[in-house]
Amino acid sequence: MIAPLAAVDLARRVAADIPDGSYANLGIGLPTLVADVVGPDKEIVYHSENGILGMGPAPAPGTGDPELINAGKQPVTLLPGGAFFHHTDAFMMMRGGHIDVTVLGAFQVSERGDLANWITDVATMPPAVGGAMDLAVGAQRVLVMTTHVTREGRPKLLPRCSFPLTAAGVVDRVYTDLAVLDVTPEGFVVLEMAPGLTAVELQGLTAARLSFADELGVLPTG
Amino acid sequence: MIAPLAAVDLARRVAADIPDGSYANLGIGLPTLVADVVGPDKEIVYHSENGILGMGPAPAPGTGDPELINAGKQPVTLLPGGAFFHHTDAFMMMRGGHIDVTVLGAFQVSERGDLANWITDVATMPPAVGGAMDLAVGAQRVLVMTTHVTREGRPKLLPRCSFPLTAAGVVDRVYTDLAVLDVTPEGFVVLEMAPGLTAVELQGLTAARLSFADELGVLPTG
Amino acid sequence: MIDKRVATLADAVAGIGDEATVLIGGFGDSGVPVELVHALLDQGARDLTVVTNNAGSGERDVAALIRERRVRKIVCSYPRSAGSIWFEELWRAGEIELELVPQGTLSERMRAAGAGLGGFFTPTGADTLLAEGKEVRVLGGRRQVFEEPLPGDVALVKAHRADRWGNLVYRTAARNFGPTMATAAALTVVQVEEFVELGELDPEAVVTPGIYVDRVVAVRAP
Amino acid sequence: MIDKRVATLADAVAGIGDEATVLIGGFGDSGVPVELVHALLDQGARDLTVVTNNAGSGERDVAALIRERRVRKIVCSYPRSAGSIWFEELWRAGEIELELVPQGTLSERMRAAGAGLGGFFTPTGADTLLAEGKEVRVLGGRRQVFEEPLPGDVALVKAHRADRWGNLVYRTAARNFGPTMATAAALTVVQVEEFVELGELDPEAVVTPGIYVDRVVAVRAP
Repeated sequence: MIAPLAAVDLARRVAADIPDGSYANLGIGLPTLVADVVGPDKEIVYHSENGILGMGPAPAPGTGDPELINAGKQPVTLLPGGAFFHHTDAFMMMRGGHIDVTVLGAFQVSERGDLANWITDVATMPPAVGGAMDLAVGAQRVLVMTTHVTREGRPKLLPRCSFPLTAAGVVDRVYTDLAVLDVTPEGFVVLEMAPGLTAVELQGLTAARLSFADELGVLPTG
Repeated sequence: MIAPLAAVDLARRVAADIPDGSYANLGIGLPTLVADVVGPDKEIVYHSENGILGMGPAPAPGTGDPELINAGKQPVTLLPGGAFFHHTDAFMMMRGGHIDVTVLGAFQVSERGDLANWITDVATMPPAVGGAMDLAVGAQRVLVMTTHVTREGRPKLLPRCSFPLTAAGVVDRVYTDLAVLDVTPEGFVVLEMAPGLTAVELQGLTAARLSFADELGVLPTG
Repeated sequence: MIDKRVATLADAVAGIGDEATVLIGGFGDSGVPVELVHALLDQGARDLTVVTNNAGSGERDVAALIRERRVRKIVCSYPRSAGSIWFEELWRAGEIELELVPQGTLSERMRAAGAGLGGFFTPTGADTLLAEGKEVRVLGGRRQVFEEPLPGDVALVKAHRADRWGNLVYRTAARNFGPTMATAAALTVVQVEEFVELGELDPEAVVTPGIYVDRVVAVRAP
Repeated sequence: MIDKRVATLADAVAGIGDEATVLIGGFGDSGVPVELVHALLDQGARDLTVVTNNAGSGERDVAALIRERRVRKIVCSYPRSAGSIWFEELWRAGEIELELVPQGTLSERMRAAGAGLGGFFTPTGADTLLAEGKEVRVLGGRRQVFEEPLPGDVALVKAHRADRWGNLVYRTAARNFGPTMATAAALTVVQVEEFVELGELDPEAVVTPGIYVDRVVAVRAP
């Protein structure tokens, strides 16, 4: 029986790969969990595309500045050492390769590292991209954090993305609730799998052809 | 007998054409005289390409900040309301058309408004351009302040410049020690002349063909 | 004498014409010049092109402009958010044109207008739907898209404090697009929470120098 | 734990390699990181490409680097000034290469590197010697020159104060090229007059956020 990782366990696994001293931008949704589980031994400077470095956690209810929000439009705080700057400067950090690592959600990732995370239905919903393309193209390291398959059970890791791309060839590593995979010139290489999962089972839930590292790790839970 | 204007009179004449409330950049050399003769009835904000708006006069001897200098590397002060910014932002003001008026020196000006004011001898001296091209191209109004002829008596106002250009077709008006001339699609049009000078004499000192305004003014002196 | 302060919101938006391109600051509900937008609504200009990050929410500011059929076209990165019902309704009805631009490119295009550039190449958007019809060139080993400057006829910006020269400081993440939009418009109109005397703002900490500002109106914080 | 402070000038310039491209701040004698340049002189790297506005003066800083035959090429806007004798001597002897760039283009090219752009078009320099061999295109009705980004391996910058995250503030016109160069180099090394505690710098007034800074050394004002 397949036991996918809980979101918090997945967040912990991602957090373990973010080095102390990193400048990081966490995408909206699932990736924001990562900040909550980074240990106190690491000092990580969080960037927000609306002009913040050194972003801290949400303020206590009823306190805080209503205009001090993150990219997801949620209230946040500023840590000592933080700074404010304007939008063009904020995106200069992203586009100029100054953000060490970003963690993004995804609809689809291809074995070439193509990322699709901004739109699925071009016809009936107005498209909206925000800073997704800037971040995917500009960050030094692009980590994707996602469920391994869609709610309907369809694979998200594909030979090619069928949804419109956010950026081509940018994803470095994918963290799903079933596995950790590197994107390499030879396609996806599985580094770790959820406890109890077999290679055959994982391949069965993945449209792209998988390779497996010689020493396969087990994704930690609980 | 031809009596060229004194530099201070020329500066006064230029100053009279700079409207109250202007953002102005004065080139190195002769043009800096203009700031000294602007009347107290006008508030003009001086820009310096090394990152200053609201530049004030030189500090009293022995006072001032040695790093607070103007584009000519002379010590200056900052007026209340002034601001500091970095070089790229300073040139954004120049190149983006935000400087209302600049006053520049010139080696040569052509009847098409081409300006040559950065280099005369390409072979034996290392070339140096500074911000001359940025300013000539970017300022809303480019005023040239110069002697009418060179020290050797050669014309500076020409059908075409023989020295390397700073920028093509940018000069709006030329103030010399003999005349004020507009650059128009039909070439130089003389608006004012020094007292006692005749049109024939002025044309004799000018290589470009001159037109004359219907109501010719007299350049004020003293 | 320079005094950019105007007495009323109506004075602040006077003269904005039909078919104007209006840059409107703000990211979500942070830094939106709400009162200026409502003044523009009262003022009556129509067939506007609005450049702003989001398409408004609920019934106020940009959403109200859209609801009143005053916006012919919107240029933005993220029109779809909780409560952007008016935009979605008109978009579905084909009554509003949408130009979707990656957020960093949106900001950089306005900066290019402010800096007098003819355009730039960026990797953001290459190989995506948003680069369709655009020139793509390989530069520095990456596929890059040519993007044009995006100037405004008018910018509506919210800042925190201003002096009579129009120098501005902002507050926290409300800064966002304001400083860039101020550089990119022919007429920059700013609402601030309070006026201060000339010289009260720290010249090292002025964010938008007054050269970019045309009119400032005080609107008390609600 | 992030701590970018280093103890000595030697630590600050450690590891700079032969043939490095070194961006050096300063305009005239304002904002020059004199002690860092002398540390680089002691450190020994050679065949350098130096990007800096002026070519040094007298026997110190950039002039000393040139005198010691450590600079293969200089990229600048204004190499010729009173006292730039070493540059002029080597230039005449053909022992140093000069790439002359208009000052605003120099700064904008470094910003483009920092912002991850592939290049930009500017009217500055069109129809002049400095556009020879460059692509020219008519954009917005003006002839514009294509300019490439100008990145550095190292930037040497002088600022006023820093905290352990590397956040910087500058003093008056000494700011000049520092903030832009800090964004454009792989390794940014800063000398400051004093360190302050994290949180002491006003987050609204930080000029260079620490994300751009790698090493900071304190050098007392002389």
